Amino acid sequence: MNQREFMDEHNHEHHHVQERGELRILSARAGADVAAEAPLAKHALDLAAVRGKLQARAGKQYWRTLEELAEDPHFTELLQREFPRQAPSEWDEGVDRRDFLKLMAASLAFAGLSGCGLPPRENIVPYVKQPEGLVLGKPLFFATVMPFGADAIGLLVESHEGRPTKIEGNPDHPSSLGGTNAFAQASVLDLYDPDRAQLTTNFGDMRSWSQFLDSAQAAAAAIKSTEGAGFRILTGTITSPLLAEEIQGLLKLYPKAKWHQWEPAVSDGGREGAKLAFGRYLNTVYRVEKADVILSLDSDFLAVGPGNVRYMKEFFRRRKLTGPDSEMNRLYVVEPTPTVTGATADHRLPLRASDVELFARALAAKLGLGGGASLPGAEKWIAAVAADLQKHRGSSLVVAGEQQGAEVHALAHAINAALGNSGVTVYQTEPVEAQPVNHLQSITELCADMDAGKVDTLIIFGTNPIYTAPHDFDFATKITKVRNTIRVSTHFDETAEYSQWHIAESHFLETWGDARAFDGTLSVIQPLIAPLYATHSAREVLAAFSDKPGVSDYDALRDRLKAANSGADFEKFWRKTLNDGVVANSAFTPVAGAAKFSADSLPPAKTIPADQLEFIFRPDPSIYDGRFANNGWLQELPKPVTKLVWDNAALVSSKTSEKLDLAHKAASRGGEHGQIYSPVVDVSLSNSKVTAAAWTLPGQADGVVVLPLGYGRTHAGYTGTNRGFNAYAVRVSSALFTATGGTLKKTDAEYSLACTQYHFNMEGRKILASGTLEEYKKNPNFAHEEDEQPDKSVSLYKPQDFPYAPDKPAWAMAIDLSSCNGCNACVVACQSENNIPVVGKDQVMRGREMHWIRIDRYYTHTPSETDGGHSGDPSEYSPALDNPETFFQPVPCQQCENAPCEQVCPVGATVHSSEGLNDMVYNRCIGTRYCSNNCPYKVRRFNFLRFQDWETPQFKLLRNPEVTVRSRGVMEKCTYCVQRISNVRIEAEKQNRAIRDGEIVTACESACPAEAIVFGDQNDPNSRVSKLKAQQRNYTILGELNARPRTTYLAAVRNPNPEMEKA
Amino acid sequence: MFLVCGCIPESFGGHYRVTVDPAKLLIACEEPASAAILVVRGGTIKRNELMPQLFHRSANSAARISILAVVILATLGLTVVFGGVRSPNFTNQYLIRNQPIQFSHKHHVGDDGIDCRYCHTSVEVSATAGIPPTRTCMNCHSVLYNNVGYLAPVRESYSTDTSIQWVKVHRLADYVYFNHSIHVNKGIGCSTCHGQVNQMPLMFQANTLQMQWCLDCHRNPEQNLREKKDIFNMDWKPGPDQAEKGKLLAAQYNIRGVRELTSCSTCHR
Amino acid sequence: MEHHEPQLYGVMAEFETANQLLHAAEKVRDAGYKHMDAYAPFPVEGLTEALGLGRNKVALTTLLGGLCGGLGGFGFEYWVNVVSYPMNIAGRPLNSWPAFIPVTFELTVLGAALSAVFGMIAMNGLPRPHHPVFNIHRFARASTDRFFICIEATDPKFHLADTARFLEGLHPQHVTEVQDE
Amino acid sequence: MSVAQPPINHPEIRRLEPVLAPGHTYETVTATISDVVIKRPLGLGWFAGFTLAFTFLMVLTVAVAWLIIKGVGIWGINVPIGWGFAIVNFVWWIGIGHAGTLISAILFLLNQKWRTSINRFAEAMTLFAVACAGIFPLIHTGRPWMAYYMFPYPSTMGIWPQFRSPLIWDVFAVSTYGTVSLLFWFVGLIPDLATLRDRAPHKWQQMIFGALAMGWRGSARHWHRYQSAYMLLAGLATPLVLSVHTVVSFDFSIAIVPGWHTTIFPPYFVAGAIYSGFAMVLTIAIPLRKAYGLEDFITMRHLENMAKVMLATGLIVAYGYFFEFFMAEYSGNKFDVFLVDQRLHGPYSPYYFALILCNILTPQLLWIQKVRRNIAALFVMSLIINTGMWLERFVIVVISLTRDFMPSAWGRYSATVWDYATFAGTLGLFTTLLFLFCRALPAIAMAEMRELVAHTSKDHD
Repeated sequence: MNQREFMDEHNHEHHHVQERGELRILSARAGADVAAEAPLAKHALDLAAVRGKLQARAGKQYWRTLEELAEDPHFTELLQREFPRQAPSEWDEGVDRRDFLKLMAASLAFAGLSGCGLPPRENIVPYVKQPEGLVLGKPLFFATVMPFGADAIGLLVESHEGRPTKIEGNPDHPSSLGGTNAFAQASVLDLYDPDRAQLTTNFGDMRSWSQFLDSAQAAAAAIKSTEGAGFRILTGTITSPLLAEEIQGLLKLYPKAKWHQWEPAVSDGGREGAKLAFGRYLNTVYRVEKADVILSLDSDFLAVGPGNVRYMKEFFRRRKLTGPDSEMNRLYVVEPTPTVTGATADHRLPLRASDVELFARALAAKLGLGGGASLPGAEKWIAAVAADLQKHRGSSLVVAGEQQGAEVHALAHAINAALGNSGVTVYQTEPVEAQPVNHLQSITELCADMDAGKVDTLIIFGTNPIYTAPHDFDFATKITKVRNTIRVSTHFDETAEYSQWHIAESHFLETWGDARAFDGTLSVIQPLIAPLYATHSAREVLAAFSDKPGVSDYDALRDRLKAANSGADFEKFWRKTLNDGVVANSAFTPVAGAAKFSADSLPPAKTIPADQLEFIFRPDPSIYDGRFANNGWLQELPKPVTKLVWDNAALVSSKTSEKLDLAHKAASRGGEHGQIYSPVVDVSLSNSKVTAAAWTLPGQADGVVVLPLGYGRTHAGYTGTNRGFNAYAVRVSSALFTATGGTLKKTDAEYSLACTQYHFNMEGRKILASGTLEEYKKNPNFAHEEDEQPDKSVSLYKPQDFPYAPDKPAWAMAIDLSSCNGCNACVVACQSENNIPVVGKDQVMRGREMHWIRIDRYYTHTPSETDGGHSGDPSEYSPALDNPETFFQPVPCQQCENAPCEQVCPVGATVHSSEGLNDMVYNRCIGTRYCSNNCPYKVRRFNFLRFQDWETPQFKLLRNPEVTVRSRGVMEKCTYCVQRISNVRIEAEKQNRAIRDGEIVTACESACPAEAIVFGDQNDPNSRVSKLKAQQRNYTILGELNARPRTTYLAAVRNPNPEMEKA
Repeated sequence: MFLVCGCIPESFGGHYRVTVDPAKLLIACEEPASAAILVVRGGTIKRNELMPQLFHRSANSAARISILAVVILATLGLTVVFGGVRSPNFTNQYLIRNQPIQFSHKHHVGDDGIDCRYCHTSVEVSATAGIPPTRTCMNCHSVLYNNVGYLAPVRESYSTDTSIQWVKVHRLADYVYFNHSIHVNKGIGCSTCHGQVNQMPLMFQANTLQMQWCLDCHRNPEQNLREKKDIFNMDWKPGPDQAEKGKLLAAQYNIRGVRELTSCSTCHR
Repeated sequence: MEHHEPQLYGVMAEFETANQLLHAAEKVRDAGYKHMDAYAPFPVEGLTEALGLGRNKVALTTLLGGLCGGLGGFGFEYWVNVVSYPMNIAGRPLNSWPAFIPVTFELTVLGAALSAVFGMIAMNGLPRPHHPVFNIHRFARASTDRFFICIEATDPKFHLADTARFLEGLHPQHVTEVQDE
Repeated sequence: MSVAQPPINHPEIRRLEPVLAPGHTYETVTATISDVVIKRPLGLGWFAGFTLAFTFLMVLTVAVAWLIIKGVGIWGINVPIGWGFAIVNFVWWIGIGHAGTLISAILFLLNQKWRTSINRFAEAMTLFAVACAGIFPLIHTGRPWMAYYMFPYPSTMGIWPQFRSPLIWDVFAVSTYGTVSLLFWFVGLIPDLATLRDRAPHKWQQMIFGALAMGWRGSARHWHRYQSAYMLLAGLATPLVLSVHTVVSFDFSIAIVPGWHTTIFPPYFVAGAIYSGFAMVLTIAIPLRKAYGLEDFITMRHLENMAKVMLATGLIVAYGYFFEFFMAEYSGNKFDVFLVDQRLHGPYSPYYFALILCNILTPQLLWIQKVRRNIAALFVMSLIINTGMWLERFVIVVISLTRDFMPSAWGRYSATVWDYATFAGTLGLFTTLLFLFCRALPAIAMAEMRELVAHTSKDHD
């Protein structure tokens, strides 16, 4: 390994630091200067410690040390295999090295937790030159964006001494408005994923970056000679102008070169639909907040797809109720399988994916857009919807789903146009994709060329074709015909296996770059940390083939922006951009021209015979198309509707399940929340076969089988490899999203699935209150009918026995159930903020998941067991489950004033603070679990084993230093983010002022895109939380227990269409 | 008489051999009748066939002493344990650690009178007081003592851009979240916890840093409150009027009540 | 080991049955002897009265022990919860006396039981593994099936011969006089 | 006695059946009992039994070691079922530990002669059961090495145990109970130790027993204080023994979990304790009297009396079960109603029906005199009842937790191999101690037997 070059690399880096050394800081979330210096900070600070832990070996830069280490096979082996990954080893593996290591490490750790034994000798490692603006012990926030498909979510990233630890939404960014989603929240874990590729390799042998540069330049010469014939680039959807410019540059340089794109989970329907409607590719943007009536044609626009976070904000802002006189928007959803959007709907119609088009045609016909189609069985529904849409001309909105075909999108455009919504609730812009193409065509061409041996050099990044390409393309064999494949990816994945070169790609928190959001807004991606390993950005790789290689991303980006913003004081603009996280008013302007399109022009729709099963492919709600497969937080994140973790399953409707006898049953281990035995089915589809576990899903359209994408990966890493089944294996180019002619055969095998909530029935208890807007207007107090809540004044104790000073803050939380659609952002945010460990599938099956906030999913209109109705077991068939109303309820610690848990703790490890917090003191806890038994809400979580990973160095960087890392044998639970409370309180006290409302924001609250969670001081009558609690909808779960929770809920209110009720 | 006398030795003699009391013997002799009876029914008073006791007489005292010993040892043991965990051996109080550079606070603070905040810059704003970067040392030592041997590590650190690795002296457990700034801002001076640093040639931990010690102040902060100007004054000592002065300051700083200050989440998260 | 000067401890008579012992004891008492003791393999009903022994102090000790335990227990609980570290636990009053009762009760019993047993042992002058009566080898049966009565030399009325003769009059199995070796 | 001798087949005969077979003298009773300890050589049977028991004891040590290494996660517990076998076993053992003190104390106060020949080993059994029980509260904690936090000691943290928690009450109740039982047992032993001292053939035996006897010489004065102390202890132990299981029942009844939060618990826990206690006494007495020829001392009358006590307490327990249902339905509390319904229809109903069979139905056979007087039947019955009482605790602890307030958080419990190993291990500990006891100390109180001889002889003359 040539070390000089690495030194050069480093000096290069260093050089930027110097030249920006003098810049002043603008605000708390200061600009790039600090950001770029942070790396130095972390080299000096954390990694030194990490290295120390790794082994006593002095070095300068982490990655340089790593290079040295990498040559030591033992160490590589250690780093790759021995260290536990996010999921801990199961207990029944026998005593291995790590158990003894645990024994020792544990004793140390416990010295920490228990306060017994002498403290180990610790070193203080100060900076050599402390970065400007960095105050030790104070986190800094930097604005950046996370590129995702045809969107980029604006983020503020919390950094502790140069370690990004927590993702927050950027209020100034149009795609976030302060909210985030689970993917964004979990992205910080990807940064520290120990399975990330750490160096450049050629056929698996380690190469230095310079060696790659040399070979690239050599290749470039050859390519030039052929004008780039045989030079291909395959990417995912790209919205980054910088990256696009680089590619375009190459295409200019090599005229015969080609750029292909492949995004597996999104259909071309959107693009082609726009083409049908407007004659060319256009980007569609919704103004959800302006819509009174929304119809979703199989669109999960609240959870995935461009702008989902923004749309969620806007959508739920229209559903906030301040009193009986306030109004709500209305959402109709037509979909084959329940999504969070569907679960939020006021009216939901389960239809087979193929029937959604029929529905659209029928609706269009009803609205007089020609094409006399009709959908038997749904006329009433369609009539009601049509009427409602008509009634709200100009304030209604029809949204077509990402997985639906061009026709549906075109019809949606047409209907919107016809209803006069265009320009009001929806508008078109130039595509945000740098180069919109038909992805299917694009990859088909590539495969053809590869097969014909026309491809000589292939660069692949941003997509994983070996895993995701339609299996009829047989990408794997064809790629072998390419002489030189360069794979750029964060992990050494399936595609990397088939590539000559693998360039370890930098995480977006490590690189400079840019990206456009769903509405075209341009944002700068600024790094929070220098690359942890010898990684590089895709742009650098492309540049390596250009005529001016080695230009750093930083320079390239600044040059590009300079060019784009000539004239204005660039440095000022630059700092403002970095500070705000967006390039001011860079959003695309709406393009004129309504849809010139009539339903008549459509070819007759192809219909599927009712007796045939329809197989549909959908991105997994947790790990999307597989790109997050190695992210433990997302793997262990209960999927919003099914509540499954660590696996995907072939989802079938209750009827189908009954027909094919696919009922699953709770195991005696964990049971209702834990291990579920589900029958294994053979899916034979398009001349291919895959074996999957079946899962009966209430609310699924009959005859539909959902095959979630993203699982069954073979090279994802320790966490993601060989989980679930690979749906891509039965996915062919002719039927990318909807396939028929397949069969589902039950085998006698059984498979264990981990499910965190099996029972969906409230058993007639006062847990989740819900009603319709009508009911609410009639009786605003409906949530308190048959309330058994005892009067607060009724108590054996004298009032002065309750020591809550009225002039001091009393922390409380209100959760508006009307606004929760179970999107899971809060769950991951909490996990990230509070150092919550991942426990692995086996432990979840034992009922030991650790999430401090869980989201309970309930189906209503299923009478409880006591009144002889449904038992609450989803595998039992009941007509009530064909299309149940679904509700979500986030349950953090309820912070009861009369906390049942406190009374029974023998050591006083959980007691009340003066501000009414139910404090949990880990270091006092001895783990009797009595508190958990006595907690009626079961929000306490116990470290049954050593779930925390104390060895893996990367995770040490990930952790939030503000929160104790719990170890084995200790109870833990939600603390209302007491660390945030303390920090704000301290600042306020220093300024001798009261804490302002909204100054303290809990992790879940700040992550929630729906603003469903509100935290504050209930002693302050003007606080948001007090106002919410003052509403009549406000109620407490199981109030009759008189635990007096500080966390209360606002009854869910839906706004169904009275006409529809009649229908 | 003779008979009587005669029979004395055989029937009594041996018998009285050991303990014979002439007086009693005389009495016995004087009463031939009784003696006769004794003789006639001789042997009914059995000679005491001596059998050795299972335990020697000393066993009695031994038993009592051993009981006493157990009691004493138990008390002693407990005293040692509970005293021990409070002793410097356990708390590392007064323990001087071997540092890469024998930095003297006495010299810098006491003699040169450098303000604490010159090095510990973040003490007023952040949880951590902050250990100065090498650059801070070099501010002076690029000029002063810029070639003395014992400062070589500093220069080396600066030139090679590697941190000086100090050994931690004041170590709180990981689950304790102490915040310097709030204490300094609310009238608790450095020396209250760190002792008179200006008289420490080498740094050591002046207090136990045990929870009990923290509570002593959190339950009664008045005893340690000082005016703003004295916060960084190493020689400050509570005056005779501290009691009422403390109350005034507490009001002025509006220190939170004991209940707030002794809530678990004040220090633990 | 120092040689111990042997002295007379008393005269001891051995009986076959508890009733004989009982009657003997009454006679001894009536004869005005004070310093005497009876030995039996089990508690013989009425023997105490027969020997004219007064009431013992075990009950009193037990009472005191119980009081200390109980008061101490509750006092401690009160101090911990109200004085030492008052904390709001489950919104209950600091002095949740009903919750303190079980521990108070247990400590009462513990205190009483300990003082009863150890009081009894102490007042009996135990442990005392060495004792003059063990000098008589027949005394080994005192723990099985023989009953003894012993008039001690310290008794003002003690006169070896007379006492011996007196005991003889009670028709014992044997009369032995006991040396304190 | 003046009453005419009734005909031999007259039922009165049974009433007159002696608690001690006729013809025994002080010497014979003493010899029979003490010889087991000081003369009789260790038989093959004893070795076989002891080895088996000891093997199980080793299983316990392994199970506990693994527990310390890995954590309580090796058990089947989870959220919501935070307590599993550990607490079930704890309650079961404590319950068994009730018979001894009860027999010694309460029957003593009631002046029941038949207690005499069973109280000694019943007390021993109590101690060993409490020892087994005591293990669990310690090891079931997540951090056993921190368990000392539960004791009030002057910590450097300035904090104390939380006296509102039933677990702390447990700490005091169980330790007090252990201590008092030990004292009671030892006080009873003192005269017997003296006897052994005086009868032991070997010097070393004499020395050991002599040291333990503390120089007891059967002085009338000593007997006087001894009896007062013993009587007082009995008086103290009686409320204590009742309080212990009451406190244990508080662990549940203080909590709000449906199925735990009921006022019927204290009485019916105590009854259950006595129930299982007597069952265990029978389980031990029957083989013991056979093995060491103690039929003369542990007579049919004893066995039958114990059977009667079991029948009585069994009925109290049945009453308790009934009232759990009645109160639930009567109160109409939806959680309680649901819970009792779960016991019948829930996933764990088989356990509940097994419990009813073992604890309520089978023991009704004891109404039949033939069964009461059939040793084999009694032995089997005692085993069935022990099982039943274990199941009762399982039903209470586990079923109540599986389905409490939040249906979304419902779970199920299945024990792992380590749960079973730990339980079997404590059985090993218990039996090991018993085996050692019956050869190291007199299994029957000799002094009291002699007293009995005196009395019976009085009756006869």
